[in-house]
Amino acid sequence: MSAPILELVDVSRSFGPVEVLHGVDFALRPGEVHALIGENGAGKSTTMNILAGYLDPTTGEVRAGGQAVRFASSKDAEARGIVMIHQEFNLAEHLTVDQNVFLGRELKKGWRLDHGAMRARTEELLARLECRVDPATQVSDLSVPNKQMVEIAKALSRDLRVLIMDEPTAVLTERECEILFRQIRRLREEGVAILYTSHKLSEVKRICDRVTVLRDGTMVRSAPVSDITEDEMAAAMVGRELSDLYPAKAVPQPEVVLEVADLSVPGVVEGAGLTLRRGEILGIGGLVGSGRTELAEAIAGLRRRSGSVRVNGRELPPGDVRAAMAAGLVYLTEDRKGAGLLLDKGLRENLTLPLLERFGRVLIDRKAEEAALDRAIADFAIRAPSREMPVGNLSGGNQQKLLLAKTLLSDPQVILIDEPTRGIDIGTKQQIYDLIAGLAAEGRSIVVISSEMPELIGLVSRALVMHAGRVVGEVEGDEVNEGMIVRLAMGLATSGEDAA
Amino acid sequence: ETIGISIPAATHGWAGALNFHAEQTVDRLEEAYPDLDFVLTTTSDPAAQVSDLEDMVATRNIDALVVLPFESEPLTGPIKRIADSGVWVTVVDRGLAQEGIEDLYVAGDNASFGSTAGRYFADTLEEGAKVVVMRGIPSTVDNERVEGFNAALEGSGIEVLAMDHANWNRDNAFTLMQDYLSRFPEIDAVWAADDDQAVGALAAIEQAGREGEMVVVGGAGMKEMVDRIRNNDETVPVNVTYPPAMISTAIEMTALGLVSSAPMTGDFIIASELITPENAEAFYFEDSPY
Amino acid sequence: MTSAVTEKTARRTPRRRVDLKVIGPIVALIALILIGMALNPNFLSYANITNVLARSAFIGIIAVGMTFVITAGGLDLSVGSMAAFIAGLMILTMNVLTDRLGVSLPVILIGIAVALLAGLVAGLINGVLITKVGIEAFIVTLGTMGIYRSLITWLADGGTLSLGFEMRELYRPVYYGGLFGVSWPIIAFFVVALIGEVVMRHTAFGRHCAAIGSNEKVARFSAVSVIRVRLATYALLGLLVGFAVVMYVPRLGSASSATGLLWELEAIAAVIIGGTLLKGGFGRVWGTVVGVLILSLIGNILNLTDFVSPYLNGAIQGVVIILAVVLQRSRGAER
Amino acid sequence: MTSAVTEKTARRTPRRRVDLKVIGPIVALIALILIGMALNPNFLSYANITNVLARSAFIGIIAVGMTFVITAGGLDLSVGSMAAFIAGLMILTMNVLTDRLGVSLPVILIGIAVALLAGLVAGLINGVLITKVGIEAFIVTLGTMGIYRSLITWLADGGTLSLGFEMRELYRPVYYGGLFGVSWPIIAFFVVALIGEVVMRHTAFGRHCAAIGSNEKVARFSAVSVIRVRLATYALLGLLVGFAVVMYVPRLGSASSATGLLWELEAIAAVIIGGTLLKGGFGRVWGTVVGVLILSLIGNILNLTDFVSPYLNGAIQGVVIILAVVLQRSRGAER
Ligand SMILES: Nc1ncnc2c1ncn2[C@@H]1O[C@H](COP(=O)(O)OP(=O)(O)OP(=O)(O)O)[C@@H](O)[C@H]1O
Ligand SMILES: Nc1ncnc2c1ncn2[C@@H]1O[C@H](COP(=O)(O)OP(=O)(O)OP(=O)(O)O)[C@@H](O)[C@H]1O
Ligand SMILES: O[C@@H]1[C@@H](O)[C@H](O)OC[C@H]1O
Ligand SMILES: [Mg+2]
Ligand SMILES: [Mg+2]
Repeated sequence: MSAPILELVDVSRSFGPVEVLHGVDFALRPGEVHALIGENGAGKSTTMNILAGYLDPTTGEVRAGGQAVRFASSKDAEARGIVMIHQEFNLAEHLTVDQNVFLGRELKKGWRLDHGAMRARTEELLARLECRVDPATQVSDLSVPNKQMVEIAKALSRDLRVLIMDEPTAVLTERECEILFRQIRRLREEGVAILYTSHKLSEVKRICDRVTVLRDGTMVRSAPVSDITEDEMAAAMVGRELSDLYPAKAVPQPEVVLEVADLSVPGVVEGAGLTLRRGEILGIGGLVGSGRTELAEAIAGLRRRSGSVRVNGRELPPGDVRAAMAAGLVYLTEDRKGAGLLLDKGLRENLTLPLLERFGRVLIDRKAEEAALDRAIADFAIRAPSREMPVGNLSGGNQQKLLLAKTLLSDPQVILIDEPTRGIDIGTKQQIYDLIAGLAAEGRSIVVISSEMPELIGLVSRALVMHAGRVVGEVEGDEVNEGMIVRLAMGLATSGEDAA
Repeated sequence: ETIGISIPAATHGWAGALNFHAEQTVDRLEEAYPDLDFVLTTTSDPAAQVSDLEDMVATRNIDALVVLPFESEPLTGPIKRIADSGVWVTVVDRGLAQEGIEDLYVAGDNASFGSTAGRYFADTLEEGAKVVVMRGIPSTVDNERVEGFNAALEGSGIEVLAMDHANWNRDNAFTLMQDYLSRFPEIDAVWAADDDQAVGALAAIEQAGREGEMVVVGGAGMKEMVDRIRNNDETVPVNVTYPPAMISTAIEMTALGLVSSAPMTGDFIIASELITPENAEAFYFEDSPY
Repeated sequence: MTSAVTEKTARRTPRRRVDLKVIGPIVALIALILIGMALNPNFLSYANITNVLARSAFIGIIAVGMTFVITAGGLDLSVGSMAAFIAGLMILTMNVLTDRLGVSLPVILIGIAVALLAGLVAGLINGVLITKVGIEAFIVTLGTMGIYRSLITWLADGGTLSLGFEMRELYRPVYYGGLFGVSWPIIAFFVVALIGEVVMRHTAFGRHCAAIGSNEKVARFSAVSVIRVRLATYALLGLLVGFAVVMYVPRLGSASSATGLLWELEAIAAVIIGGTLLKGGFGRVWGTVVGVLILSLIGNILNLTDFVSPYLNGAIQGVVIILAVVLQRSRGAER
Repeated sequence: MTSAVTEKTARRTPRRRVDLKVIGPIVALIALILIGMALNPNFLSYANITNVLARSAFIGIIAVGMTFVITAGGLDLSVGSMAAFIAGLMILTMNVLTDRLGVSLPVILIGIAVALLAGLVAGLINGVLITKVGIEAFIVTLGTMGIYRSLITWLADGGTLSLGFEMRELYRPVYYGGLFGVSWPIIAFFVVALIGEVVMRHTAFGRHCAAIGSNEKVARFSAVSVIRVRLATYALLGLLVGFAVVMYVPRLGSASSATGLLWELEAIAAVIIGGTLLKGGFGRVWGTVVGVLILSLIGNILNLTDFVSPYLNGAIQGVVIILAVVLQRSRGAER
């Protein structure tokens, strides 16, 4: 085994009075793909931030090439070829793709920026990632997966020796994941050390050489991937055996609660329709940019649209979120940082924001809010060092759980969930699946948009597939399988009479 | 033929009255002399005034200019160039920094504005009397007046307790007077140096219930003040003139000079007079806005 | 596991940093009061305190409204001119009415109604241009600032609009009178501030303002009517400007183009000194009150002494404003 | 399938919207020019064009610097007072030197050096307080605005500081002279604007300003020296204020407390009218130039005619400022 290129030796880290990493020892080696897994809030991101120079350890040391180092900033780390892709996007929204890729390391001709070269290099990188985004696009106009691809392109444009990726695949569809894995393999062959987190254990099994498990800030296991099964990984993370991941499939009642017909959003969705029955869990599959998010946002009154949306037979006015919410229809966004949570506010303010009128007629009843937060923390197993802390400092998964709690606070009857378990650990995933099944069992109706094929397959008995803004097919029962969905999603097949 | 008029914007009462009189006069003269055209601009700082003058020359082909310089120094050069180009120049109120540029000078006398008030205090107050002073917007006009005032008080044994700027503004004067009243248990006279300031000072004195204790002398002959004087108001015994209507005189004389070719050159100084209960009636103009 | 989590979750963030932010402006205020006491024995006199508080009321009432606008991520540069214009309108209306109704209470009441209504409408105009037409708040209110300033100059024919003498006498007590020795403007200011504080902290509206200022998209996705709340902040500010005018007119009974000059800067400064974030997302009404008092006291103290050339008053104000905020800088250069 | 996706992505930035944003201010400018031509045949005369462009130079040069500050998410309210103070300092220095060195070129050169240096230092002071001490830009520059305004009043003893008469004659050509019939301030303005445009679009500095204004954390994570770049924007602005003063002093030969009044608002308005985002992240120097010209032309056109009472000038300016931006509102109420 080659010598470690980057190591943590007995590293602990505290935020205020709370210690979140306890004496972690950890090493990365050239040409090795190393997975770091653990529950939400276990300390994965913190570990990575320390390795990449974004955080200092409270005690212990970081070693690079065997020598103790202290990175004054991420710039120091980058000078040593250590590059990190963060769990949350780090892109300047006003700038274009190529401007972001080369931010801080612009290519120049003399004193002038070399626009042509940067554009060409970006095009090349994106081509390598099979991402056909125009480098001149402003980042704010990109879809979430494309933003992630830009992040990856940005990292790849560096002189890499160590690549640290914090849940890169959480926001990618399967196709993009495959592209990423190809790049990872290529880099490994070039001798780059790769550290990688994911909550998708099958992925870890497939592409990693070694896996380290963190639990509550302590390293509990580190082994070659070949020596550990997925179930063992899950058990090590959670500290107990996990039963079957997916609950029994819901059985819908005949009554139709949501009826969408001929819905269009100019440029992104065309003539989409769907029906949803009481107690049903309906899936929507598709590739990046197929318009699933826009469809859901339009249904929920968050986008201008044409066409009709009926809840329990009553027509919803377009572009009116409150009316949708009043009718019992809510949408959980895929973009928790940009559209889901107020990162600088505490847990309580975030939880109750959509429903303040429920907490007091004129004055807000703080006690009731606290009680609601207590309930949410218990129901969704939210781990927060403090409930007053800005939620931006919560671990990614805990942010997602809080977002779920917030969306469900209004006790809705129809719930559109966009990427329900994005960034959620396997133990919690199971809880969330149980929760979704439970909601359906209570007679609520749910639409699940997911780019995780197993999730879609495991959870739903009927799924629509979108391609290029249209609903191109519907699969039911046995048809809900990977092959069928992928073929529809890629526009290679059509199915069902009611395909739009 | 065209007459350009450039005056400061109506940023406080006196300047407002100036604007009023200028507009009135223009309306009147346009009717009286159909051949005359007028261009009236108002500005709020010296640089903008220079711009206005440039525009008048470049686009309006003015034959005569009536100007109340926002400040003397910065306007001297630009006005000189206009005068040199053969345009008739009438300067109002604030003189230029160089002699002999203008054809006609119509002005109040700022030094005498200050000394008239100062002399009144020296004559009527006892030795050891205490006076507070409100100054205007920091400017040469204000400096000249205060110099005149100080000079007149010299040797009178009258004590000036404090001098602060109230910027020719009622609200500032009210606040400043409130604070003077808290600070000085004994005040015999207030030189408010401008009638807007006097209005503010009087309101503060009335609020504090210290009417009777002190006299207030403003300046420029605002209608309300003249009215109080002619009614023998104890607190407002006198005032000092500084008529904003001087702009009318200047415009009229300039117009006359243009149409009649009667030479209207020279200095036309309107001395500051003391308004007293005896002569107040002559200074009260019912229709004046000021 | 859940119980361990709850236990962890219950712990609070470290007090230290929060305290500095909270205490900053208060420390500055106390320092000013101590300086005032040291410089002049009359500083703490009933008369002086009353004067300072009463004259703070106009800016104070406006600054409370401005706190909401800024918290929701907006800005309003027009309030000073708006105040002047409304004062002019109110005086004109009352003078016309006096001719018909005589010197009577109804004239005052109608005048007050006109001021409040004009304020509300002016605020709504700003708000509609900003939220519905979608122009930057800075530009809209810079524009209306010029417009109202012009209109008052034009209404007053360049000069001063004055309330008829008898009417003024009747209306005077609204500024100079009071209850139990506390004058009306002080009472009005504190009532407005108190309501403002409660609204900001304990109502959905206040919460929504902070949410919109923090992240407009999150607010929209959380079913907050972003446009309506934003519009309401401008309308509220306009209404409060109208209310401030109702207190202002009885003081000197006049309005001119010099009325309300630079009030917008003073109000915004008070808000920021008080700890509200200029970029929005966090607002503190009581902080604004402290900010207003700090600004008033600086002027008062400078008038009560003559340490320094009066020319330098502005410099001292500038220094104190910066110092007051240095005290509360939290993350410093990190930001 | 891949091709379908690409296609959509390519379609994504609708051209129409971009164009409107770009064209908005230009349309406003052209409209003003047409109005000017219709109102007065002399509008396009050499003299008038020269006058308008030359007097735009001060605000213009400052506004170019302001574009960088705002793009990087900052603000500077002190530029007007700073200009006044620097002008005063420059005049004092030159008067003192004239006594020693006589009326000579070195005096002018030293005066210019003093102005530029003072500007740089003043800008650095703002910048250090904002970036290193970490106080809000609004507060720092509101503070220094008061400080410089006081200092010039104090330097001038409440009156006016004037350059000695002969010195003024020697220095005059810097404003009134020129090259091939184009006067120096016009040349200076366009050179500054051109350099500014190139720096904004074609250098790392410009790019970093936009990145910092867009998302400071992202910039920091991308190894951009946020503090240094921010500091540089304020220093640059200070330097340009100094440079504007170098052009200004020969025009009026004096400085007083009225010098540079409200320049900050005008400069910021020009920047925003030009399409730069007030919250930072995107800046456009040529847009600023258009903004400056629009503001200058409004004043000029109002002087070309006497349609309206001069009292209403401010109202017309306000309306035009709002209209100029209405033209470029992009996402409207959605924003
Ligand atoms: N800046 C901070 N201030 C306070 N607490 C923090 C901060 N950053 C992280 N934490 C806490 O440290 C713990 C570890 O967080 P970390 O982000 O490393 O978890 P993670 O393993 O990456 O989880 P996830 O899978 O959800 O991303 C969490 O409890 C988190 O709330
Ligand atoms: N603000 C926007 N303006 C214009 N086009 C947009 C905007 N946001 C997204 N799009 C485009 O709309 C299409 C649909 O994107 P979206 O990401 O919502 O699809 P999706 O099916 O939800 O995929 P996923 O959720 O997996 O990313 C894409 O082409 C996307 O780039
Ligand atoms: O503006 C000044 C005015 O206020 C004062 O009273 O007299 C002289 C004027 O220049
Ligand atoms: Mg994480
Ligand atoms: Mg999506």
